[in-house]
Amino acid sequence: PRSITTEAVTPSSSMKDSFSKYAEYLNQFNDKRERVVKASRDITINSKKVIFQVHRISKNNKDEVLEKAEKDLSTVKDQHIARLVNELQGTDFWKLRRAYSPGIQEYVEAATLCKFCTAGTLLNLDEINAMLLPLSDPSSEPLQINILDYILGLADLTGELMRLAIGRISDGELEYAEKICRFVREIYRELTLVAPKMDDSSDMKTKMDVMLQSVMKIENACFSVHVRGSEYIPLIGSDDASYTLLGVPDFE
Amino acid sequence: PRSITTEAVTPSSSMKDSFSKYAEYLNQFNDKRERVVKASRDITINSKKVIFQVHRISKNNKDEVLEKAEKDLSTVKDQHIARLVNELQGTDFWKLRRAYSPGIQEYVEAATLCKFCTAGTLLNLDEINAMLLPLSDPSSEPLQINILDYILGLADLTGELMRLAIGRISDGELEYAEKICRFVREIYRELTLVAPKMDDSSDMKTKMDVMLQSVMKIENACFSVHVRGSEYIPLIGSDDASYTLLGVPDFE
Amino acid sequence: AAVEKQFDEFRHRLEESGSLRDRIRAVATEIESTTRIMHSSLLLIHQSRPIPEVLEKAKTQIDVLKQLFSQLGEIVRESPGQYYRYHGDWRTEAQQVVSLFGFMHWLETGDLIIHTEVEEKLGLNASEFGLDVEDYLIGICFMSNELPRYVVNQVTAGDYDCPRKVLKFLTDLHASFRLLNLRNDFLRKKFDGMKYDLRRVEEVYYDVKIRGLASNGDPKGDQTIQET
Amino acid sequence: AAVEKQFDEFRHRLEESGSLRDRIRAVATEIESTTRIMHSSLLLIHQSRPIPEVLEKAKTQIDVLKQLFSQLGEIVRESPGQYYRYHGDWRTEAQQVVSLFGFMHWLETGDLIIHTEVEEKLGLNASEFGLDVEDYLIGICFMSNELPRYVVNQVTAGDYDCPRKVLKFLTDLHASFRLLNLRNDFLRKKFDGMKYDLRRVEEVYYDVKIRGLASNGDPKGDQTIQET
Amino acid sequence: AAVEKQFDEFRHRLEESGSLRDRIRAVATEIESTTRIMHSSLLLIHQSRPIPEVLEKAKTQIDVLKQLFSQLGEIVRESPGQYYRYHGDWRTEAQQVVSLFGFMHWLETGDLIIHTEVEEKLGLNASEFGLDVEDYLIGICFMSNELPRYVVNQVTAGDYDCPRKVLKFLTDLHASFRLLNLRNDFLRKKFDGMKYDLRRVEEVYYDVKIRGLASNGDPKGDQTIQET
Amino acid sequence: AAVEKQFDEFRHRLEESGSLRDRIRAVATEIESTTRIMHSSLLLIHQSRPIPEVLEKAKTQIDVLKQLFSQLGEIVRESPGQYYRYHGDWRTEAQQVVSLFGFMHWLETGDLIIHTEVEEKLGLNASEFGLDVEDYLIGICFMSNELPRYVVNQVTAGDYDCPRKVLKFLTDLHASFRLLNLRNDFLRKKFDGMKYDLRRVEEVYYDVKIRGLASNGDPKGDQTIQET
Amino acid sequence: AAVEKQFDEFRHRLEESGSLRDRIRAVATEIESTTRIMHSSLLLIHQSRPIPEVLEKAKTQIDVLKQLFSQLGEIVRESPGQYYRYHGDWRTEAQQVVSLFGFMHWLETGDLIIHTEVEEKLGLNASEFGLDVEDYLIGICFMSNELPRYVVNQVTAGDYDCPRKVLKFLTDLHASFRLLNLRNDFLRKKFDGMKYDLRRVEEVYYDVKIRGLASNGDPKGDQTIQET
Amino acid sequence: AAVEKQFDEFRHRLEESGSLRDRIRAVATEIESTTRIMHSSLLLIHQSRPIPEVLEKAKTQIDVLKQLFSQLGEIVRESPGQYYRYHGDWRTEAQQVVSLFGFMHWLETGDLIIHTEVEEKLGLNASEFGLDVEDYLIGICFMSNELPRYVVNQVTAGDYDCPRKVLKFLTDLHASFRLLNLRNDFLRKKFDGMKYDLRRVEEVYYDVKIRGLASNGDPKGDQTIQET
Ligand SMILES: [Mn+2]
Ligand SMILES: [Mn+2]
Repeated sequence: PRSITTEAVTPSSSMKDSFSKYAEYLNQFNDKRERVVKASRDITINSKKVIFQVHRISKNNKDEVLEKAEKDLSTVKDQHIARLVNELQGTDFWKLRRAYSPGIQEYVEAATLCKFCTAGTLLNLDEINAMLLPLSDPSSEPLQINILDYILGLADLTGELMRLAIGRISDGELEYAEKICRFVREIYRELTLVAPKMDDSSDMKTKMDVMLQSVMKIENACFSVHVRGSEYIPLIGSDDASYTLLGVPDFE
Repeated sequence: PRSITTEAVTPSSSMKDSFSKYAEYLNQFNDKRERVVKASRDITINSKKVIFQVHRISKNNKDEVLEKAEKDLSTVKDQHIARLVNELQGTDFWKLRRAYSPGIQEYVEAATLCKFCTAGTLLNLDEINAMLLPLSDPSSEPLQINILDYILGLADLTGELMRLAIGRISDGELEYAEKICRFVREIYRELTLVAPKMDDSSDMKTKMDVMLQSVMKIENACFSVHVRGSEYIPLIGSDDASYTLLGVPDFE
Repeated sequence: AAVEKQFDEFRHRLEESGSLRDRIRAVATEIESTTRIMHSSLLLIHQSRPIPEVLEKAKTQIDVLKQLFSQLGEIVRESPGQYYRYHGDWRTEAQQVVSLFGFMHWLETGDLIIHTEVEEKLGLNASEFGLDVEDYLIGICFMSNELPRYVVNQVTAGDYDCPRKVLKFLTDLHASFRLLNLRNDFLRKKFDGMKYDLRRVEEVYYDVKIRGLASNGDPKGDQTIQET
Repeated sequence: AAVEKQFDEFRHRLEESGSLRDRIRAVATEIESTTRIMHSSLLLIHQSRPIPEVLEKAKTQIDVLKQLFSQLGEIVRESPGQYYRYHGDWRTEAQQVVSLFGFMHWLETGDLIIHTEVEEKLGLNASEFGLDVEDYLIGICFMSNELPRYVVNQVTAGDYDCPRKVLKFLTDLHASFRLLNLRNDFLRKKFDGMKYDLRRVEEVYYDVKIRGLASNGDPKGDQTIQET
Repeated sequence: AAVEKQFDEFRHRLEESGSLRDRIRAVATEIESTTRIMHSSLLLIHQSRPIPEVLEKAKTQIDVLKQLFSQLGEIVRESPGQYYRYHGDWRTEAQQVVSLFGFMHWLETGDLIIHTEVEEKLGLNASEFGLDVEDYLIGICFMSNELPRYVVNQVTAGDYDCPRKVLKFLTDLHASFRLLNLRNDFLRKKFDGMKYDLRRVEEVYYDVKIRGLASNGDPKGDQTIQET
Repeated sequence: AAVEKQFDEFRHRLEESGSLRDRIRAVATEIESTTRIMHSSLLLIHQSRPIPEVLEKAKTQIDVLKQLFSQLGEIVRESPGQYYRYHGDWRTEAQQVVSLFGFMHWLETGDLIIHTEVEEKLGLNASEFGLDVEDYLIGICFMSNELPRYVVNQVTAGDYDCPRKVLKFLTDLHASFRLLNLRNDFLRKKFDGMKYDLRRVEEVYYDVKIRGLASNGDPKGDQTIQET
Repeated sequence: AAVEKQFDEFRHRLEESGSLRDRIRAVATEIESTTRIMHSSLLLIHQSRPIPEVLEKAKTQIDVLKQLFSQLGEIVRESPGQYYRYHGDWRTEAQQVVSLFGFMHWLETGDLIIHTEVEEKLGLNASEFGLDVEDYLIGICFMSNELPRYVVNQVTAGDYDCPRKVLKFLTDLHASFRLLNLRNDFLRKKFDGMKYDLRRVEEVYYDVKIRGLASNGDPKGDQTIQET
Repeated sequence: AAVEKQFDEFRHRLEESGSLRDRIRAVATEIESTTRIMHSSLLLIHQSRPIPEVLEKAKTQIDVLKQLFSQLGEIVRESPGQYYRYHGDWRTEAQQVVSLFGFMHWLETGDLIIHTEVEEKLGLNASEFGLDVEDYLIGICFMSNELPRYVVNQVTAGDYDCPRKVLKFLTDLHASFRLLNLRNDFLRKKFDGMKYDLRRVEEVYYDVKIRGLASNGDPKGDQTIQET
């Protein structure tokens, strides 16, 4: 019996040629995306471990704890970020940004936290990027963390600094906490002007709200130590003027 | 100067011992979860490729297309599901279910689709699970796909069958489409009684709605072919009774 | 002060990229408005105006588009390696361009416009500022959505050979798409829609066929589409 | 028919697991209600009732809980290898039990109850039906939340030695938790809360100290908590 | 003591109403599960099984439902004047029952089941424990949603007279609903949805009619819809 | 005192605007209910009742609407220059009125009702209390949504000339809308929907044409759409 | 005709219950506005105005409320046995009334207002139109939320005996609530919140005590909370 | 032709209002960016920089804002009587301006900025282009949200008199707002939030007072809040 429909189930060869090119392109690209996602997950999980290591500091073990954290951090860089760099070699970094952005943000969070604890300063984007340079093949354009991921990581940093500040107050390191407070306030203030200019500012808006909460938590903790400390002198009348509530003469 | 706070930054040794055990447990467990997630992603992406391969069938290339699909499917099993089995060896399969469930569901979708196309029947859970048995070390409990993941995969299968049916009608294989229609209707009907009993039935409720949409899309397509075909005889008055609209005498 | 300096620089750079984006959006809006005019001209095809006349009118916009894409390319090249950062701001418009060019090309030649042909018509250079492959494919799906309507209106106007030609073309196109492993949900959804276009064209072809209206009853192996 | 048979079996199995879940929920509800009674008894500690009296009353519920967990274990064991399938249905209750046992244990001994001790008290057997480690840890965080309130009320009632003891304990506990690499967001959030408990207890300790009310001004190296 | 006494009484009353609600939910769950079985049987209608056979199977559940509603009524009557306090706990199920009974009744008689007929079939007594009017109306809307699918499948199976009958029925039903002044609530939304059912059935009737498949075979000038 | 005085005044003003809004909402609700009745009458057109009869019934509501809009205008004029402050409270209703008037006008004359004609029928005065242009356009889009249904039902009832007329009207209307530069808003979305109405009417015209049912009976070479 | 008759009746009944609900909402709005005025007067307590003066002003609204509840009762009684059908429309307001009456009663007498006392003050008759027990309990929880603020402000104003009294009251209230078996619902959530009120009051009492500000001036060994 | 003419005119009018809106949005964006700079300067107040220095820096933006609002006014006046048509496009920005001006005014004078003062500072003229009352009120609520943080940081920096002053201000402000009859809208929600600001400031004042840190140094019997 006849059939009405066309029998041409195989497309014309020129069309087929074009489409096998498209198909190959899509296959390779999707595979690469998968590898990038996996590298990003590894960067995230190992950066989180570095952050936890930092939270293990107390008054008397700073050096050893931070030394280990820095070591772990460079392992993250050398092992996992290196993998990412390798994958992205030669592609437009922006095309796969959504696939690796979470890992990079967490790495920024860990790296800036370490730096603040060791040096008391903000690790600049240029400094981080300089550290990444050796990972790239000199012949192709090196992977550089973009402003957006750096800022998003920084926004999360303030949450970790809040935890650090509460811990430091418990350990009697009030000045350390106040230093964190000033630092976080400064970051917050700077970001108020930068946040609305981000590519996707709605995410950042939420992060700004959370950041303000963190700032206020530190401020409230400092307030509380302050008013409580005020009772010391009138009641005890000690002549030991350095006897503040949770004095930390050994900080720095 | 004295400090009021305790200096005991190191916990008492017995407490520390317990907690290092907890810490080790959590570290190992989280690492395992990461590896399971990655295996699951690989299973997903490769099962999706199998599904696309199946959609490449047309009236004249069924055997070769399906042969390749089946081959690819067993590669998914031997390479990626085997990895999963290896990771899960000896752990409670339910503990990490959320980490591997997406991959398993996609695999079920691919496997049942292949089976329907080759044999016209539903691949049973027991049959799939029997195929997985050789992957497990005989000494430990073998990984078996649970009912829930099987049913969730089956629910997605109906979407693929809908695509297949529309394609078959285009290719003139009306009977094939009607066969799919009956098959999908049966699955839908069976699932109406099963769905509300699922562990998390809210997810399933959405899938049931989508499934009904798929059933109706096939029914509408069959309806449309039917009413259009009805015009043939009165107008042409041909004596060739087998000359139906999109007759597919060569199907089966 | 170091902190302040860094953030000053950030603000500066973000403002720069913000203004870049504004300029991109401005060009994209013009592209959009040009494609609307082009589409408007092409719509007359559904009222059975002669193809050459319709195409001629639509083609007057090609140079405008070429010009706009050249502007777009220049803007994007100011920020090297960041094509995909701003991609989302013009991709819908690019897909629409592909769809229209594809339809016009098909009307003229009966063939599918290929990726590099679109780039060429727009004066794009793949190594610097090219057309994304997925955008090309999505645009082709949009083009396919226009075909059933075209066929219906052509038959209404008495052109009974049209369904056969469109059916041949769409069958080939559909088969080609099946070679792809799609991941992107949007593209996959668009491709699913192509199945329905194909079905609709088949139905029209059938309607014409059973009434003996088709000029040539045998659709097999016919390669005469290009002859038109 | 094969399909039908399979689905019949599915329905059967799902009904089974559904009814299993119902039975688990029923036991969990009883556990919840027993822990409420226990908690209610323990609350009297905030009104400065003598510890032995309070504990005695609370302890009467331990056997009830043991009994209920034994029922739970039996039900769960009916479905081997699926502990974690139903885990979500009783974990909140288990955490609450850990919290209460931990508090009672601390009141009695000054020490942290450890994971296996909780299992023992509940008659659990880790190899068959044990206590999940995360549940244990979350329960311990809940316990920590009770301590500031306890300290405040004890000082109000004139027990000025309490802040020192609690501070020592909580400092140790906090240091121990820092050894963990937490991933689970809920547990991490709970652990963050422990920091605030610690701070509050410090504040009370400070209040007592500067007023010369603490029995022993020197908190260093004190291991006398157990002596109470 | 007055306070204590009061709280004793409260506990008592809350437990009572809590357990009442539990019992209602238990019966409602059974109703739900029975309607599912019924629905599942009715689904066979789409596979062109003979109506009597399909109905017979579905009808076996009517007695079960009657029994369950009698239980429900008894429970609710324990708490006189509080029908609407617990109404929310079974209304979805009641609407589903109406929908199914309505569909079966229509299959059998071609007529709309009326409110009192549903009550009768369920053994309800409006003065004591009746069927809420809104629930009846919502259930009828649900029934309407089933009709387009039924029509499509009937035509595919060769029953070309079905669209006309359904269209007549749905047009009347829609007109009846329009007489109501509906508030902007759930019922209104459901009723607005009925418009789409009507439109779909009109389209199917159109498809059949234009091809001369409708029973009178003559696509021209047929006015028989109005004549019925 | 300045503060106190300020807040006194604020209270006064807020109460005033609150009550104004309440009154507007009350009138809008009545408009809504009147348009429902009108719509209900017009629906009979789908059952092939004679146009004059249907229109006559619907027209009885025009005076009611005029009266209500006059009330609305008076209320709004109490607060000069604040038309757009309260606009959101009645615009949906105004759009519905446009849609119905437009449909009736088309049934009567075959032409599009124009903006000033609607204002006139409602007794509105553009300089004081007019009809917003966007509301007019949205209402026209709603009217277009009714046309495919009308065509389908007319053909079913044997009026084979209807599709050609509606297609001509809708093609022109669509072309007119294309002249507007619409922003990406609600109106644009509604207009995009009009494309589907047009396509559906083309399909019905095709169905009629290919079966030789169109008035001139000849499916070949008919160019009569353009000739009109 | 049976169908038509049925729908006529439905329309009638739905209109009736719709208008009933409107009237209930209107009264509830007035209740809400009266409780706002009452609350506003009571707020002065936080600025240390003398209790009698504050209460006197607030009490002027009691009669208004009584009047409104009497209206409410009349409306609801029009539709016997349907108290709970409309209950959701006024329950938030009723809870607010309980909260305010409870606070006033406590300020005056130091005791908890009991359920029947609220009914009495509102002129309600439990057998006809009473106060729902859950609403009473939720209202009491709202009242408890006000107490920490009251204590803080009283201490600031120099009333150091207040924390002890409030703590006693709240401890008792909390213990009473613990006797109830609450379901996992809104009331349970509100009750869980009461714990925080209690904790805050304990903290204030602690602050006062440790500084020797409590009336008996002696921070040591004071057991007077229990003695009261 | 009437239709064509009509659509020509529509295109014209829609383009006009579209471009007006674009220009308004452009100015609003600049206002937003200016208020950000202002806000950023004001944030230094939390780091205990001297008030005059902080204010001076912030004030440099006032003229910029005045200038921008003058532009805004000019644009809006082009379209008389349509203030509220475009109001939504700049109201968030206006609220933010009110909030900042209110905070600065309070820092300078201790008083609430009143509505006309804001208009004056912005060079607005109520009769032509004024500040909407609701925007003013919402802005004041935003300002209130800043106060608790300010008080906490001032106390930390050693200014113990600040809580008393802020509490006085906020209590008065809250009382003023209570006089308004707010609808259940955005403003009402913002106002409800003010209660939490008030409560937090009360707590800070309490903390300072109970430790004898308040200016008069005497924690007992101080009634000076009321005396002001
Ligand atoms: Mn983090
Ligand atoms: Mn799928």
